[in-house]
Amino acid sequence: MEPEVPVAQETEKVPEPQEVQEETAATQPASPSEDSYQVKLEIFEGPLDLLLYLIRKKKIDIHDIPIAVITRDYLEYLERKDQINLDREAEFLFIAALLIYIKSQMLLPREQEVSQEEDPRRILVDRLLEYQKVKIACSMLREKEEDQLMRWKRTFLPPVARPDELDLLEVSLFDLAETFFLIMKRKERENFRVIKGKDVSVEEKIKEIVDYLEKNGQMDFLEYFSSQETLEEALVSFFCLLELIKNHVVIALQEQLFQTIRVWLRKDRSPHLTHGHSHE
Amino acid sequence: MNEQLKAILEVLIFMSQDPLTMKKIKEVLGEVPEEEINAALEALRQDYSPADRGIQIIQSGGGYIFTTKPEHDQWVRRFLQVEKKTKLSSAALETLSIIAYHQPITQAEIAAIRGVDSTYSVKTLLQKKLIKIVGRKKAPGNPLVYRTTEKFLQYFGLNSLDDLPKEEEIRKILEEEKQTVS
Amino acid sequence: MNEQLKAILEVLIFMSQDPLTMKKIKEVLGEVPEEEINAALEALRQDYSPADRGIQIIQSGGGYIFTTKPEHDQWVRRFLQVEKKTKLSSAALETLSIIAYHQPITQAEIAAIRGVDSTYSVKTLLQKKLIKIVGRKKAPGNPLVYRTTEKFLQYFGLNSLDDLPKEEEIRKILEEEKQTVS
Repeated sequence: MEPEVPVAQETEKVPEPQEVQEETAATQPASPSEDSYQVKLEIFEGPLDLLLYLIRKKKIDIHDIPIAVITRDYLEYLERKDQINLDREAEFLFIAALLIYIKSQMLLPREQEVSQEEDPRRILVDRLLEYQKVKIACSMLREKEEDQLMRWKRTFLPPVARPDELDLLEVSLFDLAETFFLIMKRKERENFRVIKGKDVSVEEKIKEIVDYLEKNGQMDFLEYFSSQETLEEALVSFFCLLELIKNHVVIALQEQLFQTIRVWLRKDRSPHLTHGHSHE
Repeated sequence: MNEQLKAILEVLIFMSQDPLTMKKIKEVLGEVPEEEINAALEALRQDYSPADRGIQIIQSGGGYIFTTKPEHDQWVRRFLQVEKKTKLSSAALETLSIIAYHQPITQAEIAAIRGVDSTYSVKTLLQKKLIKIVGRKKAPGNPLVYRTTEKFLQYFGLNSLDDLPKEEEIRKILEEEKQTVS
Repeated sequence: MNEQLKAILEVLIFMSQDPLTMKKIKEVLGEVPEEEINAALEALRQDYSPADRGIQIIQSGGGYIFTTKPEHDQWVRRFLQVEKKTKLSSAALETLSIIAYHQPITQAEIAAIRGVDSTYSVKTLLQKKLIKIVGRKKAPGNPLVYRTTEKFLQYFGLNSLDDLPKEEEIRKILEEEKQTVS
């Protein structure tokens, strides 16, 4: 094996075979054109794939591999490869070594007929049979994949009921403010001591709300509001919601006063508004 | 047939971004006998079966979902102005099918079957969420163990792992190939 | 009636996030007479009009769109609630991973790592019982300290926290790309 034989710009196509196959497989006649390996190594998914390809090409039964012929083909193929990356293709070399080992075992004179169990090819044949099953499963899965790739699903949440009805329910800023102050009163009663949390910026909060909406589609604002750690943060989040509504980034709907406020991103929002906002 | 039930199921499948499972149906509907639900689902699927329908309900990943039909792929792509969806590389598909049939499985076991190191394919599949790490094997080195995901089933339109091509089917194909060889 | 046309229109309305306008239809279909399109649209709308259907095609905002019917509104709401409960948002996942690898940890420490306030995610994770409060830290303000639960381990198929994928393992999987690309 010559590692790293740099052939200028020839990596894409394996060159035509320079030497003519002197002996075609004893078992099966193969046309010379079929024997030219116009395939690059990369298309094989590994040494077993290559081996399977060689065996099929010779139209041999896997259980009865003519080891000498296959070993020669295999090595020849590796030699044609312009560059062998030893790290990456150690597996190819390992199978090469295995083939040579099996060949030598089979050449050894035996006292008795080799029984099935002792056939040195056995280990390789078992692996090939298993691998062959994988290849067939692959082709069956590929068909299913092709069918599924041409089917389209919806990745967005479809509209609920009539959109024009929903429009009538759009929350006014007044509704929002009123709700908010009622909640604040409630929260004030609950919060005996107001812990001063970290400073929350409006920008951060807006980003958090928009991120949340982008991920979850919609938000139950009252739930979000009451999950805020401090009153200050809750205030900021409410202010942010107002800003987002004002800038037409989100739409907020409330069916009745004191009921939950549902918030969605507007489809027609201008993108720059979703990332913080700018005070002039 | 319970017409009201059928209409509601249609709504739920329509609203669902992932296949709608029986579990979710029951969570939403509460006390409705499963046979009744199944009958309504079947009637609903029939509604979408005629050739003049563009969408249909398929069973995939353990649930029901609306999809377009394969023959309209080009219209959808023209409408959305997108390219054909890309297939998995054959290395990734090979790795995935080995995991599907042999799960739970480690990287070393995958490599032993494929005959090549499969780390890159495993990475691709993890990122596409077609497989997941589910723990470790009690073996030297405690290697990570992989399984296919729900998304794997959806990707191939399989309802469960039982829908994978069976060993006998595979053997049958092998036999056929053998005959053409000899 | 052109059946093929009707099927394609159904597909386009189905895939459309906004009401599908005649302009858009023509853009996609090319040379098809408007009367034919209108006839097909009308036939399609008829298909969805019976009372046992849950969804319908309405004309809104100058185009056609699928919506649920108002009478099923409560089912839709119930479904959305169920959906919300089952999905772990990526913010929650981020928070969970930080807790898993850094436990025991406080909210302030989580926020410091994520760069955003994580109160909401922590709340979600507590509700899902994937994390628990295990006490308070001896630090100013005596903040609460969080840990993952038994349920967390079960959910991810782990025997113990030692089984979490190690940094080197993940790095190995992620780095593989560089080698194979070369």
